[in-house]
Amino acid sequence: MSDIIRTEGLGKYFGEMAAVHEVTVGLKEGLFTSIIGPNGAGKTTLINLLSGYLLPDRGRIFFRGTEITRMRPDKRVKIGISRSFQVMNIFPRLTVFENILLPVLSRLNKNSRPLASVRSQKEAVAEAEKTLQEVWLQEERDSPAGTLSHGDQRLLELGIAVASNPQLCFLDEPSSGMNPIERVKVLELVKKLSAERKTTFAIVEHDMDVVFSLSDWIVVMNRGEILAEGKPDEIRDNKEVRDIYLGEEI
Amino acid sequence: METLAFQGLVGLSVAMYLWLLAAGLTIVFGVLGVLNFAHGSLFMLGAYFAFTFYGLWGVNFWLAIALSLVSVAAVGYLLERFFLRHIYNQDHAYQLLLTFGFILIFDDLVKMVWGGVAKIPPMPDFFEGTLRIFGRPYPFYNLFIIGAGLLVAVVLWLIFEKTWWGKMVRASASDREMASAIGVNIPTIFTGVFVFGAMLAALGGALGTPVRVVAPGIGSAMIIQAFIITVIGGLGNLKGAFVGAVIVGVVSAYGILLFPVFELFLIFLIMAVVLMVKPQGLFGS
Amino acid sequence: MKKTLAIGSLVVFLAILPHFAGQYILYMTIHIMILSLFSLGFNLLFGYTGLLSFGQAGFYAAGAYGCGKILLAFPSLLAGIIGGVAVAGVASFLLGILCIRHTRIYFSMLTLSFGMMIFSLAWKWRDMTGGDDGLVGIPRAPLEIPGLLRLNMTPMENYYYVVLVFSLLAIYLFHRLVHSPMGLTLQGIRDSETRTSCVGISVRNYRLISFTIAGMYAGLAGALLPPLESTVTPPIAHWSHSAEPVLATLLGGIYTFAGPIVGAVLFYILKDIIVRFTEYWLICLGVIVVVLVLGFRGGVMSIFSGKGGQG
Amino acid sequence: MSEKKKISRRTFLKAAAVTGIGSLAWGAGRVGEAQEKKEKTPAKAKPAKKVLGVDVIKIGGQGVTSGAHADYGWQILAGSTMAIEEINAKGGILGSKLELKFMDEELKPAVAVKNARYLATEWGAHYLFGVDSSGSAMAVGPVLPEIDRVCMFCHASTHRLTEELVAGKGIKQIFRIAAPVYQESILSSLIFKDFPNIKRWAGIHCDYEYGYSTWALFKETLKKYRPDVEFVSIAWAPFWTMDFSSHIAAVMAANPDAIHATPWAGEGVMLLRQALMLGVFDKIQAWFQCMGGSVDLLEGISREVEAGKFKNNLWATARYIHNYPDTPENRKFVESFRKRWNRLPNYSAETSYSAIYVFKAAVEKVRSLKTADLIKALEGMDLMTPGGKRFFRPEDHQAIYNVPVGRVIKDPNYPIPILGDLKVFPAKDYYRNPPFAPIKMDK
Repeated sequence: MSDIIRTEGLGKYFGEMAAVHEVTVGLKEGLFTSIIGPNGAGKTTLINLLSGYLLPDRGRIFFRGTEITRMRPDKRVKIGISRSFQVMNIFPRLTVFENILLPVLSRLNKNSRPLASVRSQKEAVAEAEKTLQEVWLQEERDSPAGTLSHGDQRLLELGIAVASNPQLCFLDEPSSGMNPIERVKVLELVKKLSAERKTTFAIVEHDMDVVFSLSDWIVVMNRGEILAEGKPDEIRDNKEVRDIYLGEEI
Repeated sequence: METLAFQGLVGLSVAMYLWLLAAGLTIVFGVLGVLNFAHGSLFMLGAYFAFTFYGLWGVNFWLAIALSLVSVAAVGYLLERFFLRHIYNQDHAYQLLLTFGFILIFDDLVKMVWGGVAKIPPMPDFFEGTLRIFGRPYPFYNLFIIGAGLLVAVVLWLIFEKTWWGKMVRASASDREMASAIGVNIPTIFTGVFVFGAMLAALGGALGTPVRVVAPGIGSAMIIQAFIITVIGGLGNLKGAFVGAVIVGVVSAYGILLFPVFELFLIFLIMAVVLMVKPQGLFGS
Repeated sequence: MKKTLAIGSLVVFLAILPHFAGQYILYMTIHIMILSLFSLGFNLLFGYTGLLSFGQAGFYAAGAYGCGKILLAFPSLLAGIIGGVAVAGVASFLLGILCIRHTRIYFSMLTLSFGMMIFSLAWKWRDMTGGDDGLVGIPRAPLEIPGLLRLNMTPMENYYYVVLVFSLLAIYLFHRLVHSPMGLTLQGIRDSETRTSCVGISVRNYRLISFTIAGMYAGLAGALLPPLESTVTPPIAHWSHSAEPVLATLLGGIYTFAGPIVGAVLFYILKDIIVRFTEYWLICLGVIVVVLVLGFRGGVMSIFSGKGGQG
Repeated sequence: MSEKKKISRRTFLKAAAVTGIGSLAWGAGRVGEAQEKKEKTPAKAKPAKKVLGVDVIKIGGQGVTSGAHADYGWQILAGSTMAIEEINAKGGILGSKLELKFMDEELKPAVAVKNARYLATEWGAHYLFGVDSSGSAMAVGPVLPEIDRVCMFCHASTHRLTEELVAGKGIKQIFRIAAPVYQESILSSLIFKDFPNIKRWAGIHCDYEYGYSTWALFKETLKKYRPDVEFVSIAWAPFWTMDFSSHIAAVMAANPDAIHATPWAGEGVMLLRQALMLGVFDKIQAWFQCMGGSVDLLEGISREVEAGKFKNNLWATARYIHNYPDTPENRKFVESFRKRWNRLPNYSAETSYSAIYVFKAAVEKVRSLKTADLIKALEGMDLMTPGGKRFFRPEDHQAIYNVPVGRVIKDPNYPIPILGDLKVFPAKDYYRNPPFAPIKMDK
C-alpha cells in the first residue's frame, strides 16, 4: 500500500516554539487515519502544512510522489487535497446549498463563468444536491449558513470539504463541540463517506474511544514530533503513548 | 546647505501640528479600532474654541487653550457616548461613514456659529520676534510649536508606559476579552481614550490659531494627511505617527523647495509605497 | 413575477419620460443613472467581494478624461464612451495588481492613495488635462456607426436615450454577473478568504477580476459625463467624489442587488432638494448619514425586504 | 423697511437657512410692494408690465457659500440682494418685480453647471450671474447656449473665459463685469517697472490656473519693460494650504527684492501673517498681494497694518475697492451697503450689485427678456456703476473699467485698512486686446 502523502523532515517554527519539528511521516492510501496527541502537539499545524494553508520552514512534502512543498492551497485542492477547519470556517452569508455548490463549481472549473446563471450549471447543481443529502442538510438547503445550529455548521464544514471530491481529505476536529451521540454519528458518516467516495481521510480527534474504534491507522504527535504510528492495537500497547496520555484510559 | 537645513526646520514646525492631529487619530484607532474621519473636525473645533476664548473674549492665551481642550473633550465625550459606541462591532465602512457624516455636520455648525469669514486672532506678544538660525530669521512661535510637539510626545510615552491607566489602555488595545476578564472596564476606557484623542486634536488646532487660519473645513482638509501619516507609521502606533508626521511635514517642505510641481503627488506616493512594501507601516508589528 | 412587473413598468416610465419631463428632470435623471452605474461597480467590490475602495473616483475620472480626450480629437460618441471604459479598464487592471494584495483598511488606504494620485495627475499634467480648468468644450458628438446609423445628440433627450440604453445594458450584465458562478465565487471570497482558497479558488485572481470590472463600471459612468457637461475637471477624481458611491450604496443597502441604484436615486434627489432650500445642506446630509448608519444599517432596501440577501 | 435694514448678516443667514434664499428675495419683493403703495407707482408702469409679459423677473445667482471661501459667495449674495431690494422698492424693471434664487457652487465645476441648469431650465431664471471659481466659470460658459441664458460673471477671473470662450469660440452668452487677471498681473507689472531697485522677483502663487496665468502674464509683461529683472523663485500653494511657512522659506532662500502673491481669502491673510513672522518684511522692498484689496483680507490683517508691521511695503489691488472712485454713485453704494449689512463691500459685492443694474439697463433698453436681445443690448453698453464707468467690449464681452493699485494703509475714516497712495492706470492700457495670442505658461 503506497503513501498518498509523505513528508521529509518537515518543520514549522513560531519564534522559539517548534510547532512541527523534523516530521517525516507518510499516510497510507485508503486507510482511515487519525492524528492524535495532547493539546499543542502540532496536529493542526501539520494539517495546515499539508493542506498548504501554512508554508513549512524546513523539509519537503510529496503527494503521490510529486513534490508540493510550496504549492498554493487552491492548487492542492485541484490535485485532490482538501480540508476542513477546527474553528468554524464556512460562508455565513451564502445559503447552505451555495456553500456546497462553490467547491463543486471550482472542481468542475466552472466558477470563472461571468454570465451563465448558477442554476444552468446542471452537472454541478446535481452533484451539490447529492452531497447535501450525504451530509443530511437537504432541509436546510436555502437558509443562510450563518443561521445554522452548531452541529449543522459542523456538518456543512464537512460537506464543503468533501464537495470538492478529494482523494485526500483532512478533517480538523470535525466533531468538536458536539455531544457524544452526535460525535459518533458524524464520525460514522465520515467513515461511510470514505468508503463510498474512495477518499482517504485523515482526522484530528480527541475522543479516544471513537478514534480507536474507527481508525485503520493512528499517528501520535507530541511536542511537534511524531511519537509513534501504527494500527490501533499497536498504539494502544505503546508505552510512550500511554505515558503522555497518563491517566487517560486507552 | 544652510538653505536645506532651514527648510527642514520650517517643515519640522509644520510637522508638529500634523503630529498632534495624527497622535489622537492613531491612539483611537489602536484602542477602539475606529478610524475616526471626524478627527479633523475636532482639530477644527479646538481652533474655533481657542479663537473664541482668546481672540474674541480676550482670555489669557494659555487659559484659552486649556478651555478649548475642555470644550472639545466634552464634544468628544458626547460623540463617543451617544454615537460611536453603537458601532464598535460594525464593519469599519460604517464607522468611516458615521464619522464622515459628522465632518459634514461640524463644518456647517461652525459656519452657523462663527460665520464664513476666516478668523485669525492676534499673536501673543511674548511670542513676537525671531531667532537667527542658519543665518535667517526663525520665528519664536515655530520653536515653541516644535517644543510643544516634542513635549507631548514625551508625555504620551510616559502615560502609556508608566501609568496604570496607560497599562489598562494598552491591555484593552491588545486584547479586549483578556482585559475585561482581568477586570478592566472596557466602555470607560474607550470613552476615556476617545476623549483623550479629541483633546490632542484640539491642542493641535488651538496652538495653530495665532498663526494659521480658522475657517470651516480646515479639519476635513487635514484629515487625509493625518490618515497618510498614521498609515505610514503603522495604524495604532504612536512612535510611527510621530515619525510619519515628521516625514510628511519635512518631505513636503522640501518638495515645495526642490520640485514644487509634484508636491501633492509625493505624499500619496510615499503612502502607497509604504503600504505595498510594509502594509503594517514602518513601525507596525 | 411582481418584481418583473415593477421593473418592466419602471423601464417603460424611463422610456417615455422625455415626453412629459422638462430639460432639468432629464439632466438629473442622466446624472442619477451615471451615479447608479458608479455605485453598482463600487458595490461589486464592496458588497460582493468585501473590499471597500476609496479610489473609485480615480477610475471614474480615467473614463471621463479618456472619453473627453477622444471626443475632442475625433467626434464619435461610441468611440468616446468605449474608449473611456477601456482607459479605465486598463488603469484599474494595472493598479488592481498592486491593490488586491491587501484587504480591509489597508486596501481602502491604498486605493485612496492611488485615487488621489490620479487626482493630482489630472490637476498637474496640464498639457494633457487642462489643469483645474479641465477639458473644456467637449462636443456632444453624434452617435455614429459608419454606413449604419447617425443620430444627432444635440437635443438632450437624444443623449438621454443613449445613457438609458447603456445603463440598462450595464445593469442587466451586472445582474447576470452577480448571479453567475463567478458572482458566487466573489461572494465566497467576501465571506471567507481562507475557506475560498481551500476549496480550490485563486482568491487574488478573482479579486483582480472584480477590481477591474468595478473600475470599468466607474469608467463607464465617467465616460457618460463629458458629452453631457461638455467639461471634465479634476474634482471628479477627488476622494470626496469616491465617497458618493459609498454613501449611495450604504443608503440603499450593501447586500441587495438594487441597493446601490435605489441609493443613487435617493442621494441625488435628497441633495438636489436640500440645496434648493438652504445653504446649510451639508448639515442636513450629515444628519441623514448619521441616522442611516445608526438606524437602518441594512440600507433602505432592508426596510422593504427584511432579509439582507443578495437580491 | 427700517427693521429690514437692521437685519444683521447672521440673522439674515439664519433666515436663509430656514426659509431658503429664494424666499428672502420674495420678502424683498414684498418690501418693494409696500414701498410701491407709498409712493404710488408711475402710471406707465402698469402697461409696461405687458412689455415683458411677466409679473416676476427671475434672477439666478451662485457663489461659494460653504467652506473656507464662504464669505465670497456671501458678498455676491449681499450685493445682488441689495440691488434687487432697491430696484423692487422703485417698482422693479418696467413694472416687473425681481426675484432672486442663490445657490452654492462649492468651487466645484460640476455643481456650478448643475446649478446653472436648475436655475435656467427648472426654476425659470431669465438672467444668471455670480460664480466664484475660474474652473466653474469655464464649465458653465459652454452650457449657456444650450440653456439659452446670459450669465454675468462677477468674480471668476481667468482670461480664458473671455479670450477663448467668447472671442475664440464665440459663446456670446458669456459676459464678465469683474476685472480679469490682467488686473493682478499686467497692471502690477506696469506699476513695478518703475521701481529700479527691485530686480529680483519671487512668486508665491495658487497652485491652479489662476496662479499660473497671473505669474506668467506678470513675468511676460514686466520682462518687456525691464529686461534686467530676474524671477528668482516660485512656490505653488494648492487649495487648503494650512501653513505657508514652507512656501515662504523656500522663496526667501533666493533673497528676492519683492514678492508677487495670489493666495486669496483666509489663505491670503495667513500667508501675510506668516510672512511677517518669518521676518520677510525686514528684507524685501515690496510685496504685491494681488487681491489684497478684498475686504475680508483687509479685515484679517487690520492689526498688523495699524502696527505698521508691513513697513508700508504691502501693495494690493482688487476688482473694485470701496474707496475708489470718489463718485456719488460709489459713496451712496458703500454707505447703503454698510447700513444694510454693517460691513464694507468687497469687490464681488460691487460686481454683483452692478450686475443687477446692468441687467436692468439692458432690459429697459430692448424692453425684452430674450437672450438674443439682451446680448445685443449688453454688447458695447457703457454704464455708470459704483466701480466707475464700465464698458462692455463687444469682441470679448469683458467689462472695461479702472481699478487702481495701492499701498495697504490705515485710514481713520474706515474701521479696516484701505488702499492708499493709489496708482490709477486707464484700463485699456493694461487689458489685453483682441485678437488674443495665447499666454505661454512655463511652470
